[in-house]
Amino acid sequence: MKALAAIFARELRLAARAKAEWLMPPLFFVIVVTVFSFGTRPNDPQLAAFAPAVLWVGALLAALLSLERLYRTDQEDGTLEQLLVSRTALSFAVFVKGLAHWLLSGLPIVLLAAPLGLMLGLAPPHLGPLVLGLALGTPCLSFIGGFVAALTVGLPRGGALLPVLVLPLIVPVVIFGAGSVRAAQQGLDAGAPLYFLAAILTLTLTLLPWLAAAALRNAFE
Amino acid sequence: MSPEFWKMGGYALYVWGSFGIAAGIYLWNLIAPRLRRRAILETLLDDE
Amino acid sequence: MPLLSADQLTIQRGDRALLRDFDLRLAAGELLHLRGANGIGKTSLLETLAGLRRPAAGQCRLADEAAGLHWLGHRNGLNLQLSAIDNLRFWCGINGASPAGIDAALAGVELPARARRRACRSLSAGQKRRSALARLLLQPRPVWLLDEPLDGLDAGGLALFAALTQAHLAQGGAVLMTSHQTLPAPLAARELIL
Amino acid sequence: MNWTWFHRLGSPPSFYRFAGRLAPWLGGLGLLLLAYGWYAGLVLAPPDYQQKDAFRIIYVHVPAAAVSLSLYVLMALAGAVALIWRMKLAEAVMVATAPVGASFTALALVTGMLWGKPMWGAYWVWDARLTAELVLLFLYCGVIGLNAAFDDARAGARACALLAIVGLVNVPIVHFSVEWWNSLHQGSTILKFGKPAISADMAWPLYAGLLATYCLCGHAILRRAQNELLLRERNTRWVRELATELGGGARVS
Repeated sequence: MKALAAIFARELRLAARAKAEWLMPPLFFVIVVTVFSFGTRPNDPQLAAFAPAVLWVGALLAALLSLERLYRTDQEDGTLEQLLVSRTALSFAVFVKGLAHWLLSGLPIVLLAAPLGLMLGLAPPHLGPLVLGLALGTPCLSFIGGFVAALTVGLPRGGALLPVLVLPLIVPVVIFGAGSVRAAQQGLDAGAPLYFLAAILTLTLTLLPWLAAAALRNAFE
Repeated sequence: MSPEFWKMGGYALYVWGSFGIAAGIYLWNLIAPRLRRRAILETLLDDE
Repeated sequence: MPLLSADQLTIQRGDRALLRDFDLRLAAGELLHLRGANGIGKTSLLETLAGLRRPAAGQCRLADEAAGLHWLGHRNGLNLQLSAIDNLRFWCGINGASPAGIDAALAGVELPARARRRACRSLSAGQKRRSALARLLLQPRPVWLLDEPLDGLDAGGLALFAALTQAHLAQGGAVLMTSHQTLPAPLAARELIL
Repeated sequence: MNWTWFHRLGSPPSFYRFAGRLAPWLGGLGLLLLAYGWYAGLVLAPPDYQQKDAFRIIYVHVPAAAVSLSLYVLMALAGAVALIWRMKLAEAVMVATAPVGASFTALALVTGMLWGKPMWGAYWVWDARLTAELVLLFLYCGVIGLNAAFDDARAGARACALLAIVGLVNVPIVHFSVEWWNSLHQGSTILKFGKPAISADMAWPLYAGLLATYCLCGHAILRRAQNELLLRERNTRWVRELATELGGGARVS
């Protein structure tokens, strides 16, 4: 357990040291959403209909930004090989790193979603499913993205491959996430898709760290 | 074949298009391994 | 009972067999110097012994699995954004050692106090190598596997390395190392040519 | 149940010879069945009372769609075997299956679109099956792309195995989420495309086409697996002998 606390503390210290690294994704999220509004007529009523899609794709792109460096620096400076030698449970280490990544890049997006939703013309009652959906969805982005980052950690051109590999795995998350807001907009029950999203989240949290650990070990051989 | 047959009830483009592309893909799956095999054998012989 | 033993190891890179049916015994108090041309497979052998790489055949065993081993590769295992102290505190957390020994370890490798607090990216190669060597002192482990540990060390560093190694051997530890330089004076090593 | 045949088959040289003997038969049988299937489908089968002759696209679309999914399952299973037992043969089969599966997924998509135009009036309708097929194509491209990015074939195969397994878990989730997403879409398609009532003489060409496609996929996978084995075992004696014996003339053995 102390080992996991050590990893977590290090991630936070690293973030504190290199502030730009984790301030960039939320900033990017805001910019993407704002640029979308420039794409349509000023206060276009249509924008509210597209708000869920815009916000969710923005969250996905913001998460992808910081995923590439998740394991690359550790691999390059030798920390990864020391972790492998130290026999700490790698899957727990991966879980903690995923959690740290979510805290630093996923959580700010969840907090920013409500104001941005209003900016896009979302009606206040629809903000609930939006924020709850993102709260359940962004950890999936971090862990599924983390798994793919572990798969491509050793590759020189891995960076370009990461989004392509993440996309198909993320489709259900985006469908249920954006879908719950759209269901709310159509007066349907927004709860059902959120339950599916929660199911995907539990599957992701339990299955992927173990597979990501295997991927990290494999990337080293 | 009667000219009527080729028109496929007005859907000639779609039916013959589908079968044409399908033939292409089946052929590719038959030929591509052979070409790759020849390329591999050449690299193996160069290594000799 | 050898501290580390390997039987019929076969190590492959891609589909090329680097080593075939390789046996090794590392006894307590022994310093083994692995020599061989570049690309012969020295690093791969060390990585396999350290458990980082799975051998194609054969297996290696540690006398005391619980104690584990120290591995020092070409890469120092230091995050360049953090200071030497932060890095070592992290490794104490991972290995379950008490952080109290950090200053003593850094003093042991003669890293100036000011340098201990600066981010590692601003340290010289030799200072980074010394900080990496300090990690070995944090927690006593019988077997040391060192890949080119002398890289970047100046004369003082070499003497320091000799002293640390002799102290470790005196306490019944064992060291298996590779180096293209000749070992510093007092060290007497059994040579093993690959 | 002695496992010797499994281990014997597992050794690359014997699998290579086994594939060399089986592949031509599969290829020949496949082509014959395909010829019958397409001929019967295009000429013998009566036009559908609703869709007239456009329904004949079923004879290429359905086999491709069926094969696209089963090859993904085969690829993921081969990947799992490669991961657990570190069998070179399983890695070769997995890497061999990816491009074949991807090509038939693409075929299923294109024929689906060509079928959609006359039936639904638009090339691309976000129909649940077509969308799931599209995501499946992305999964295939991901595996092929990942394998191409690795220099070391064995590490690459294991990474692809992991991705294929996660992808396999993802396929049913995608199918379900796309179904749900489609149901949420109020105005559903103009003509909900149901399974046409197939009379016997319409069905035979379909079964023939299906079997033909499986045989031809088997042929392509065995041939590609041979290629992968040649690459992975290029430093072994049996491959050197084979290469010199063939003298690079690529006479198919």
